[in-house]
Amino acid sequence: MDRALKTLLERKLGTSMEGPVRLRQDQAEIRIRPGDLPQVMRTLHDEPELRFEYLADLCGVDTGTTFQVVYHLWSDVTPDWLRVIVDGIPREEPRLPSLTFLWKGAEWMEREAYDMFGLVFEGNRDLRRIYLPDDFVSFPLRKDFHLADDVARSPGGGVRPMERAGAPKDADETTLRRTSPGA
Amino acid sequence: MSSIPGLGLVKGMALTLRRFFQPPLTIKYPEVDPDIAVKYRGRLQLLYDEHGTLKCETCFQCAQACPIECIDMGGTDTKGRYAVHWGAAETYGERRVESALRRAGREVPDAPFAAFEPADLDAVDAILESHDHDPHRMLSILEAVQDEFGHLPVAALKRISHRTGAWYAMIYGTASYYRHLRFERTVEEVAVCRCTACLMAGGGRLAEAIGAGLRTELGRPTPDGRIRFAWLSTHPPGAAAPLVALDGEAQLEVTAANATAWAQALAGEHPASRTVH
Amino acid sequence: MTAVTTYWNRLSVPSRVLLVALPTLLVLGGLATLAVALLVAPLLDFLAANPDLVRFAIAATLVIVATIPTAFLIILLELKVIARMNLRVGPDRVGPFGLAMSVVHGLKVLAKEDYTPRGVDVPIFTIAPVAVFLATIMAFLVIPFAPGLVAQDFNIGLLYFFAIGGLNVVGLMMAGWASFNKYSLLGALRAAAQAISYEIPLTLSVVGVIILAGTMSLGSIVEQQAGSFLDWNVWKQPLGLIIFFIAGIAEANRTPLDMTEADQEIVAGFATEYSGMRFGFFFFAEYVNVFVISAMTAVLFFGGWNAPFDWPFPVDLALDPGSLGLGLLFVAGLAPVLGTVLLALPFWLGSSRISTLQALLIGFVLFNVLVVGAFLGWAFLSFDWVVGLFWMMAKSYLFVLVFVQMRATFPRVRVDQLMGFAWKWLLPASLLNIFATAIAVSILANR
Amino acid sequence: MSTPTRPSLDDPALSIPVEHAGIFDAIPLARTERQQEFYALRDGEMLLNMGPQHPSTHGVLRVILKINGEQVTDLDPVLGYLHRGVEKLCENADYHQVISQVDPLEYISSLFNEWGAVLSFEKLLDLEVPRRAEYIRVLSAELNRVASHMLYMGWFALDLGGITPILWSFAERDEIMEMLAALTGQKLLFNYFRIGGVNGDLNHEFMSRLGDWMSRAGAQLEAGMSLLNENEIFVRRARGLGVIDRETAFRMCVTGPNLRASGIPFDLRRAHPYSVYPELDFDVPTRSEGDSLARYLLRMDEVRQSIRIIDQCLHQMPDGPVSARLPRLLRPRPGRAFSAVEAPRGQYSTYVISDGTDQPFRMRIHDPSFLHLQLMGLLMPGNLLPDTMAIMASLDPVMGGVDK
Repeated sequence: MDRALKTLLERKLGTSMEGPVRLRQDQAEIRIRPGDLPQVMRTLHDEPELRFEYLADLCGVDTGTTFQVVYHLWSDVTPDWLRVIVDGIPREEPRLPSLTFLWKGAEWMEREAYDMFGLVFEGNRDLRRIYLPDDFVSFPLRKDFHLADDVARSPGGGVRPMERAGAPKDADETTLRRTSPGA
Repeated sequence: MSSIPGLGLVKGMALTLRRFFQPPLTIKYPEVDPDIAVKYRGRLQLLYDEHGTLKCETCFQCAQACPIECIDMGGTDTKGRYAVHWGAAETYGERRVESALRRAGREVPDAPFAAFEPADLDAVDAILESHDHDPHRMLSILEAVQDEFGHLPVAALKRISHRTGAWYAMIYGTASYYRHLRFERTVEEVAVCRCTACLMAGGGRLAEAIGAGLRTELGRPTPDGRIRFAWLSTHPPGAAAPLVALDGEAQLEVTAANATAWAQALAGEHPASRTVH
Repeated sequence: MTAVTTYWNRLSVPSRVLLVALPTLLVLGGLATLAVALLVAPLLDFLAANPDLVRFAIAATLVIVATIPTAFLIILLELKVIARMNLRVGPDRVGPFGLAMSVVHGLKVLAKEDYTPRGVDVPIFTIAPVAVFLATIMAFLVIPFAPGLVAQDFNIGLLYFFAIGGLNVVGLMMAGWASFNKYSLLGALRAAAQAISYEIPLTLSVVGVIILAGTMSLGSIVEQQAGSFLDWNVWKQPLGLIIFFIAGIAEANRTPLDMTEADQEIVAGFATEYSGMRFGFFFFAEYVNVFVISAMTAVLFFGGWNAPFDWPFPVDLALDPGSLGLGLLFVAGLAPVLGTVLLALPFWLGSSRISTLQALLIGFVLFNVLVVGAFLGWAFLSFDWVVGLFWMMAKSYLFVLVFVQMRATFPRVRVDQLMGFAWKWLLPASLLNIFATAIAVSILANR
Repeated sequence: MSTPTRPSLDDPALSIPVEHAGIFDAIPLARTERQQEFYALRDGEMLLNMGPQHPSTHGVLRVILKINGEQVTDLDPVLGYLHRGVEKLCENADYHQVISQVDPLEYISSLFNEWGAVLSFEKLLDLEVPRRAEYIRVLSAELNRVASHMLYMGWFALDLGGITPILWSFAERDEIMEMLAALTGQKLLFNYFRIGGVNGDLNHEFMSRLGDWMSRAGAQLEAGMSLLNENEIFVRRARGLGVIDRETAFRMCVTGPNLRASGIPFDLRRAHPYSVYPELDFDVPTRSEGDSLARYLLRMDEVRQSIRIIDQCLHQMPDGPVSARLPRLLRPRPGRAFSAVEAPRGQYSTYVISDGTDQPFRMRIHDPSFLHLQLMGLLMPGNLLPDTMAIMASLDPVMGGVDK
């Protein structure tokens, strides 16, 4: 835990953050709104006291109600990982700015997040499917996408009640082929 | 890289030439056993206890716990009735039945899979609908399906698995656990008593007449295999003679005169026949 | 009509065959007799008047037949030698020590489906392998294996060799263009570029040899290198040898200069779409080409059929089998039996695990080996051409082994480096070689 | 009797017109800006489809190359032929099962896949791992790193056309794999690390094999390397090929040996230490050139460092248990954990979210090969067709990890 980083972040980012900086083990976590993303990231990347020059990971998360995009950054000023959570991306219109202007390498990671969650990164000039075929219509890592034999995969819980997850009766035709808002 | 051009190439040639005279590292596998570590987990073998009995009691726990569902088991259930499988979800029956053995015209070791008959799946769907597709109510679903078809067709089991999301092998296990659920089509048994009293009262003639009606003889099933024709081993006390039993129930109206007609009716209009599509 | 049909239907199958075949055979036989009577005499006269033609026909046939074991042997060498350099065993299942592997390879390509993909230019696609194979075999024709053992000794043999060598690439271009595949096309274009680039240093590198020999007849070039190994051209033309060998690698499309079929880059180049025996032709041609380049290296720079040193123990085996008279019959009849038994005896006595029959079998095999060895030894001592053939083959296969080892050792050169090397280094070096040789020769001649 | 007739391919109803034969739709519907740019062919350019069944695309990768003669002007990798949806499968498996789910991701060095997963789970559970277990982890993982780098050397040479180094390096690698099989029980997908420790202590068979290998590893590796290191053809081809400079390296999120070959000493074992690496003495080798040759030579240096680490592990190995005591059914408190390990190819990281049940709510797996493959699009244009494979091999992507 690096408390100096906490004060530094509070000083530099100020009101862009939603809620406090959380420290746990070797990770520091901040939450921001989608609109603040480019500005926050630019500060983190360019500020000489911060120097978070290395983007370690970019991934989407489906909380069941909203989407998040989680960035992990590394800098040589702190022993901690910095986790930036872009929270509250609406399910109906999952749009947020792309980070390819800072890290060109984020392009494929954003493509992957689009492929798996349908998150639309505005400014990414190659936002298309990366793993799945182009004519695939659903987004498999969303929580409303169920594997066909989902219940069978939980030996600990025996037969896992499929209804709890709201499984569709005809899982292969209707619900899974949800058209994407972004496509 | 050396200063003399081509020296590196010559060195490389020298190195390969030297390796040419080294003994090769190849292990000539079928002749020479590879040196496999003691702890190696990849052996395909079942363990036997000190009495020479197979230790595996086909509990399927390992197959069920396998995270990538690659364990595929077969064995006999605890009552010795059915060969049971536990394997990768959905693939088992298809692989085993539809493509490999049956299509090759070879003998399928498990009777329930010897024939894959399409069943009227609308009925299954209706049953599932009335049970709300709930895998917890599997037993009553299976019972309803058996009431509908007279037995549990493989196609219906697959449909149930697909619609409820329950693992096919689990459904199979449930079905093979209960004695009253069966995978074969109903087989009825027509039996004639062979106690002295019955034989003296004309049991032999009665058996011949029934045999003619069923187009078979004692001890053999009918040509379509639906009805067995056998001797009854014990005469229940107090029953009439000669005694004819259908599935253990005495058929008092059968006499030597109407036996052939009765048997013909039995063979021709079997209750199971209407469920077969 | 019906009567004939009825009669026909009553016949069994063999009798039907006979009924058709007998009259046909009779008619054909008559015609053949007539043709022989009319045509053979003039034909024989014609052949007797042109013995060269007969000789050429026989030699060409022998050359075509000889390419097959050559290719098989080189493929086997490649499989086994590279395997050993990779610390592997290599093929060891077919035949003793896997020796029949390449033969089985040959049978395999024969048995495979000869597939013509959709969209190819069928005639050219079909002819291309033949063209490549033909060019290779035609180059084979001028190689002098031993004194007198050459299919055709032109006085412009060397020129012919280069001309035919250039024909190879035409076949590759045909294959690549007709295949309707981008990889094939790339391979063909590489083949064309590479062949044009490397033909020039290849040809120029031997100009020095021609200046020294004063002739382009390969037989004469070899004869001029007679004597000990100090008389070989390699001492006079070391640069020429290096250039010739490197350009020869490119000409034979071998690693590290095998741009045309670089499998990590363009799958199999021109041969991508080929299968079965058509692919087999390319395959054969490649290995025969390796042999041709090796043999040419031996001929031009390493004295061809000349022994590196004189045989130190002159043995004169004036063996005249006829002089033995009846004794010959005795030997011919009894020697096999006696030899087999005598050779079997130590095995039979030595090991109780070997049955009598097995011992006899071993004895028989050993006897045969001994007899063949003795015969070859006798031929080696008695005939000049056998000696010549031995040395020629020994030298050629030495270079084949070098080819094989290079394949095991080197990575591939990039295509632009390949072209740059040809034009920037090999060509100036070969020109330098020519000038140096010419100046040296003129100085030495004037002195 | 009429025999059933098979449909003939010459049937015009079934046949494809010749102009389409063998060619599927080469130019798809352009959806993005980048696709429009890529599929706009200028004069003299053509598209060449390389893979998924090409002799040297490292697994099933398809690359659409735009070439002008032999020169590659642009390229578009098409991924997903090996996509198995492991992240989704992990969300449906319990924490112990995840280890075997992630195992086959980057199959060349699968101990690191397990390590990434168990490290994040241990953070989630606030679990203390016994020191002996940590040492065993480091020991086996460094062995795996050596095996992986050996294979890299062979593949690189093979893609440049040399056929011998791959077999020599496989001989080395096989020795290590047999050794690890004695330790873990499997030869490729070890499934050895457990949450809170490892599965089974060091055994005599492993130790004796390791001792054999250590006694001659150094000399043997040097001998095998000399075939390539001094070879003019190899050096000339690899030098100056696919240069990554410092700026690009950071912008493209490059990690691992590929980053260190550009002169940046970023090694997670030092930059963000985990396990017992702070107690071990080793260097982080770097090279300044950033080209393929530097990437190759750097890995050879790393092998030497790994052997050093293995040696130290053997000497400092403490006594004690090899696994923490844990219940069979793990239900970590709701929370998030991120952990990264320095895999042979770079930063292999795992981000896991727990919702309090026995299964991860979200399991993110980040594989370095994925980003290194992306680099190809930057390095390739302007190079020649043969260098496609050379550059790709020098970046060392493993399609099992790329496609997840």
